[in-house]
Amino acid sequence: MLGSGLLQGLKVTAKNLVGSFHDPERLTTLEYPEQKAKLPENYRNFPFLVSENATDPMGTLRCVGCQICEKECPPQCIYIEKSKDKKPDATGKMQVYPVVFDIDTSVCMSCQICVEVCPFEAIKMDQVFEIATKDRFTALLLDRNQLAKPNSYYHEIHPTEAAEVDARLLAERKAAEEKAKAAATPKPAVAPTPSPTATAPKPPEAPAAGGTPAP
Amino acid sequence: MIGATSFSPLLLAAGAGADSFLERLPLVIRDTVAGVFPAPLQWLVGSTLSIVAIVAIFGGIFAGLTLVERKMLGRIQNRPGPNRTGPMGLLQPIADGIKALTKEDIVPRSADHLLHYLAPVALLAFSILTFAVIPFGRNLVPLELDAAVLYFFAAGAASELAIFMAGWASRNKFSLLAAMRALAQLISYELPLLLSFVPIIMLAGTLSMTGIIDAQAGWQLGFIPRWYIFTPWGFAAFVIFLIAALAESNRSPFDLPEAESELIAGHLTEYSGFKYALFFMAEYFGMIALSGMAITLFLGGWRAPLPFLEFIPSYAWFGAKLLVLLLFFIWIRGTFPRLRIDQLTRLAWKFLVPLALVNLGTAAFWSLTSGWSGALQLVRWALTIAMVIGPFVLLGRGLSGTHRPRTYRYA
Amino acid sequence: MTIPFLIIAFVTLVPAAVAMALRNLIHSSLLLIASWAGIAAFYFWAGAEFVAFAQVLVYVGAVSMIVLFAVLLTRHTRIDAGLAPDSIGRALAGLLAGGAVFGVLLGAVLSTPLRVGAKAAAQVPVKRLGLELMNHHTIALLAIGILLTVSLLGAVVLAATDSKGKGATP
Amino acid sequence: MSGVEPMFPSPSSGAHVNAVHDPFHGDLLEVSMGPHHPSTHGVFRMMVTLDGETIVKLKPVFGYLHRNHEKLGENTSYLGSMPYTDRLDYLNSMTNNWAYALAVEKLAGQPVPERAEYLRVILAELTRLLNHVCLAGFLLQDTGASGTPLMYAFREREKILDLFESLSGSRMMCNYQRFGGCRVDASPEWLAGAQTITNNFGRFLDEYEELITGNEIMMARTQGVGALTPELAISAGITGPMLRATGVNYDLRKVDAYGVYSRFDFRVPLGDHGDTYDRYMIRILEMRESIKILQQALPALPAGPIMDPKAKIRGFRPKAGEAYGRIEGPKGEIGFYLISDGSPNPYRYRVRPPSLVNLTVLEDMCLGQTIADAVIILGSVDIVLGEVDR
Amino acid sequence: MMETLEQVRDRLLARFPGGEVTLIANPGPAAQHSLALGLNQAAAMALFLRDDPDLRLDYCSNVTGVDWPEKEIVESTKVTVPDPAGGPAKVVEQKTKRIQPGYLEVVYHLYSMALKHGPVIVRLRTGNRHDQVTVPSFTPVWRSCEFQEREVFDLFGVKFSDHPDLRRILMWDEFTAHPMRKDYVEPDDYEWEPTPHGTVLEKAKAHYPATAVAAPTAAVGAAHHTPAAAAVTTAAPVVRSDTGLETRATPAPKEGTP
Repeated sequence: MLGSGLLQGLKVTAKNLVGSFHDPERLTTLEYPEQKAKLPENYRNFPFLVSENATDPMGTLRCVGCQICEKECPPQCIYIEKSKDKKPDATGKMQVYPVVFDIDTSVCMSCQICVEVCPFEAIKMDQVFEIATKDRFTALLLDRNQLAKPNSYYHEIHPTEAAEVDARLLAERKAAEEKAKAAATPKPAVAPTPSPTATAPKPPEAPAAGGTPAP
Repeated sequence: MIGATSFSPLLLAAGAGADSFLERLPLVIRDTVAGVFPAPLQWLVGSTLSIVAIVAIFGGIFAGLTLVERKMLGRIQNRPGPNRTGPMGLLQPIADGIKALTKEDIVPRSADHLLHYLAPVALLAFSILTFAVIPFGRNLVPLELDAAVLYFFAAGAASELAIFMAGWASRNKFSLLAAMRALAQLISYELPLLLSFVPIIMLAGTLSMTGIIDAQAGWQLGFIPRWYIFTPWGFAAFVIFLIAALAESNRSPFDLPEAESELIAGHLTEYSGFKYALFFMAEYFGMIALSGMAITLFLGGWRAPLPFLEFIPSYAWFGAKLLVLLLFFIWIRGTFPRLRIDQLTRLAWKFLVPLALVNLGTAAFWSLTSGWSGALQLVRWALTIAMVIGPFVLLGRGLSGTHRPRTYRYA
Repeated sequence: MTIPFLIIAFVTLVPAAVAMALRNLIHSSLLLIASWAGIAAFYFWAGAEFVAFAQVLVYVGAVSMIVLFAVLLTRHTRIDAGLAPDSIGRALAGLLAGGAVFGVLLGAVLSTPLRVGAKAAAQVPVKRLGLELMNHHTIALLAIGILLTVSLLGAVVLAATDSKGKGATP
Repeated sequence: MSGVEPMFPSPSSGAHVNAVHDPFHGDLLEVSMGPHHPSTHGVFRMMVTLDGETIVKLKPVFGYLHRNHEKLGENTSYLGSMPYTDRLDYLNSMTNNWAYALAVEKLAGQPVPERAEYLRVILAELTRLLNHVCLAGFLLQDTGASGTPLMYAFREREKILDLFESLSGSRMMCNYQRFGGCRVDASPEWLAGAQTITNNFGRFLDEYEELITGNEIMMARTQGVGALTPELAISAGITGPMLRATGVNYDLRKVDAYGVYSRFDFRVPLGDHGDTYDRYMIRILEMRESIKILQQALPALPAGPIMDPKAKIRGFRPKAGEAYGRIEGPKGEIGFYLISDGSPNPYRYRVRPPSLVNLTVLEDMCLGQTIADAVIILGSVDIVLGEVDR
Repeated sequence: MMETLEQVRDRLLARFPGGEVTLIANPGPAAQHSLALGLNQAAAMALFLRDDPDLRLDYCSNVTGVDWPEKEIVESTKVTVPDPAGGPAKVVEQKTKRIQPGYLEVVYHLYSMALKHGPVIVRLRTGNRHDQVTVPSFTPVWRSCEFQEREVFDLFGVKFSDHPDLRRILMWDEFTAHPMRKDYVEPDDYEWEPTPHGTVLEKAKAHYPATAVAAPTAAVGAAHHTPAAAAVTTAAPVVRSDTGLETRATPAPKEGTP
């Protein structure tokens, strides 16, 4: 019959109209400023630099300025200048640190390749998305101080991932300690003792010496 | 609302609740206001009072309607609709009004300035003129005309002129295309609109609105009101009238003149600011007027549907029926896609006009056989229903042609 | 001669005159439609409501569309055809023709016995109008009906052949 | 050069005609629809020459979103181009990633573990659901239904996008596949979420079909509009649902049987008339087939690594050579043709865009139709300008 | 299923004695070898590939342009040089420098929808990279090449004879260069982005006269920058002031554009 398809259509819209008053499935709007959406744990926005603790962020940056992320970043939005001198990092090993570490958030597309290629777990993806500014140039160029956030914050936003990273760092520091202890003890005994074959750590490895990461 | 010049006492005695205080309220207001002025001016004051009342009340209904439409469309689409301005979005119409007023009114340099300015004014004028004859309540008949129905459609017919002026004056390709489409659509739907209520004139025997409403007085079998919609030919005429009314007021399946997806905003492309709001208001006034007409012709005007509900004042019934019809218009807008211009005109000429003509025959048969009673009554009903359904199915098959949901093979 | 009659006469005649003078065809056709509305107002003033509504419905509603379409289909919406230089002969011919028509009209108006000052015509209800038409003037009514249907069918046939005649798309 | 007589000449070649007075039709009106037009799905322009309402000539003009994606590919490493493939057809980032990963794996002969193959099939079918739901919504929006079908479609699409966000971190820019596997493993909660969404999707489709498919106005507006013959479709290289709507049985998931598609049984719907209604219905039926695949793949997801242990993230240098990898994307065959000369950057990085090739026959379909049909025909071709302009 | 590429080449040679068909090996693991067709009979050969009952390659999936610029190939060949003093023949490395002439190449990937078999890859090579750049168009044979060949013409500059509508498809018509060629130099006055690396900054500074940099016009309020970031971007907003934008050299409109 000619009108039957039209009547079916009217029935569906009527069902949705009535449904929107009682069935949550049929009223899906989230009124943003009052109700905030619960972000999934893997959500990623712009990167941030991980520092061991919150008290002295610049001092305990994990980043050693190896510039791997600068080379690998597709839109080339990271800019690093290394320091001339060295300073002890979390494990006591003397490491170079970045004097200038800029990320141009107007160019960065938060693709997290820098997180993937960073061997020191120094850069992670943040979950802050309310970062609109009026200034078009300098406010979008985040420098070292604006990027650094403590490891505790990292545990807040990515709990499971942070736990894995800390476990791995701890294991590596323990392995490096044994190697350092093993290398230190045989000095008095001349006979060369077979150095314990530590598992092949990741290439530029920082031997751990104390300084357990703040929980 | 009570400037009725020839105030016939017949009206007063008709309904039981006729003399309740609320019923006579409009008359009391008119007499008190007119009483202040000297005698010769009283008629003039009465008329201006009814004009002011119509424009105020229906301006308010227009504002409310824009909000109701957006909220109902929102709810159909699983979203709450405007709720930021005012408690439940109630101040949204005011916000829209202010926005329309403050928006810059851009007139393209190559436009025909005089016509560009006149188009919205003419369209709004003609659509407000049609409110002069609609009986809103027992004592709320603005103008008692003998040929009121003809006046209504005469005033409505000139709106095509205004839309053409808008389309032509904007000097814009899309507006020109839209003006051509609008003319084709309005002219081809004028015929089914007029033809659909001719049987009612035939049965009611008069062209005046109050006459038609009186013809629909009384109840069958105690509780079914004697409205024309409850007769088979009346229902068919009502459906044709609604489809044609949708097309006349450029509403949903027929909003071709301002089809967003093809002609951007059609003949309204070059309008902005308050002129655009005027076009918008004219469209809504047209829709309200046509629904008022449908109520008067088919749903018994301001009559109560059940005898024991007589105590509710008549204009409340008119408002309720108006609300139901307007919600139905919005419901249709939320559901159907748009027709193409040639399908639209084919629907008018090959489907609605023949159906309306056949409906004339059915109504004639219905009025001739009004004398039958008892068993013949059933035969009469059956025959009329057959005379309505038959052509509908035949013409329907011709119209839909090869359009049928298809089955698909799988590889 | 009451004031409303003068106003209506003014509303009818002036747009017609201005329409002739304008260059823009669309403007002049709209003014023509305005003068038709003036005629409808005249019927209203004379008390013949039914005829006034019919006039508005038919002329302002439908015939105006035909006029506008005719103007659109002929491509020049502005009269840009050069006017021939005005010579005495053409002016004389114009005056002569105008004078002759005016003479005939004036004669007809003066010869008919107008009862000036008669009381306003009674309000004729539409029902009596309808009965009058169907009893005494049925033949005329049916003739007009047939004429209109024939013209409608003619238009449909013309339109149909036109689309078939379009033949091969480019 | 021997002039070969073309079997399917392109209808009215040459630049667009300006409004001329045609003796038979009278004035032709040349209208430019776009690049700023409400229904061109992005920055796309159609120079349409009209006789009244029927279209006499239609020249698509695009290139407004051209970023020279392929030159970028040549100046960035293989891994660096992966996030850029999200921006090709920005509605289906997972299938773009998979096509690029497949091509690079073919170039370097890189094996992929079982679990990753299953994950890729699951995510590709979810993306197909996304894309077809989007099309169904936009097509109805073009025919004039004021937003209602589009909102129902987007309500379902959001659920799937939330799945992608909780897995890869971003709703539409997933950057999820790597050469030799996937980046993040799917947690059990994620799999449970995917299972419920797949089960409910069938109910949504039934309600959607009840609203649209039987609708007389929709049938009148789309049946017989923009018909395409199978021979022209094959010669013009049309792929995807648009091709299958003309009745040609060519679905890369069956033809190439890449990934682990050969382990699932699903059917390929075929149309008969190749018009807009068929293209719409084929996509609805393909959604039902994708649900069937998902319901087979989700429980059968094997345990194991999601990344081939020997796959290198940095310093990835495939041996010199070339490879062309292609998959059945929601819009058609999306392929990547890579020539490598042993350096970390590809020597030539070419994307085979289904949207651009499907546009070749836009003019053939639109000739003789009205301007309202041209809008729907463009909608049913389902183009995304990111992919057309690259 | 499908005959090997060698069989196809032999049948082509048999069918078109005048034409040249050479097999190009693909060293990579994908092992997708290709056929290079001579330009004189290419269109006829393509027709044969499409209509041959065994092949029926009726679907041209992908048309790609590749730019091979002049390359200096250094071959070190081991040559045994007899020692004039009669000693043992010494094996000496001889480096012969050879300039391989550059050419533009168009690669077609052909599939068969009827018989559902895999790619036959066909390559057409132009004479050189500047004047002999004409190649027979395959659009009359497969309609799918129409837009893709226009793109190769637009981005590489390969002219296709017999193409129905050879115009630029992505760039605007007045654009003269071919961006995908290896030796394409992008104009340095395009919309300038203050990327921190400043590589673009140096190029832009070199473009603008030194005076513009020295006297920082206050258009963008350069004064209040924090010193830390200033080192990198101070010059940026100055150069990027509104006047900077105006000097962007829009491509000069040619008289009498077609």
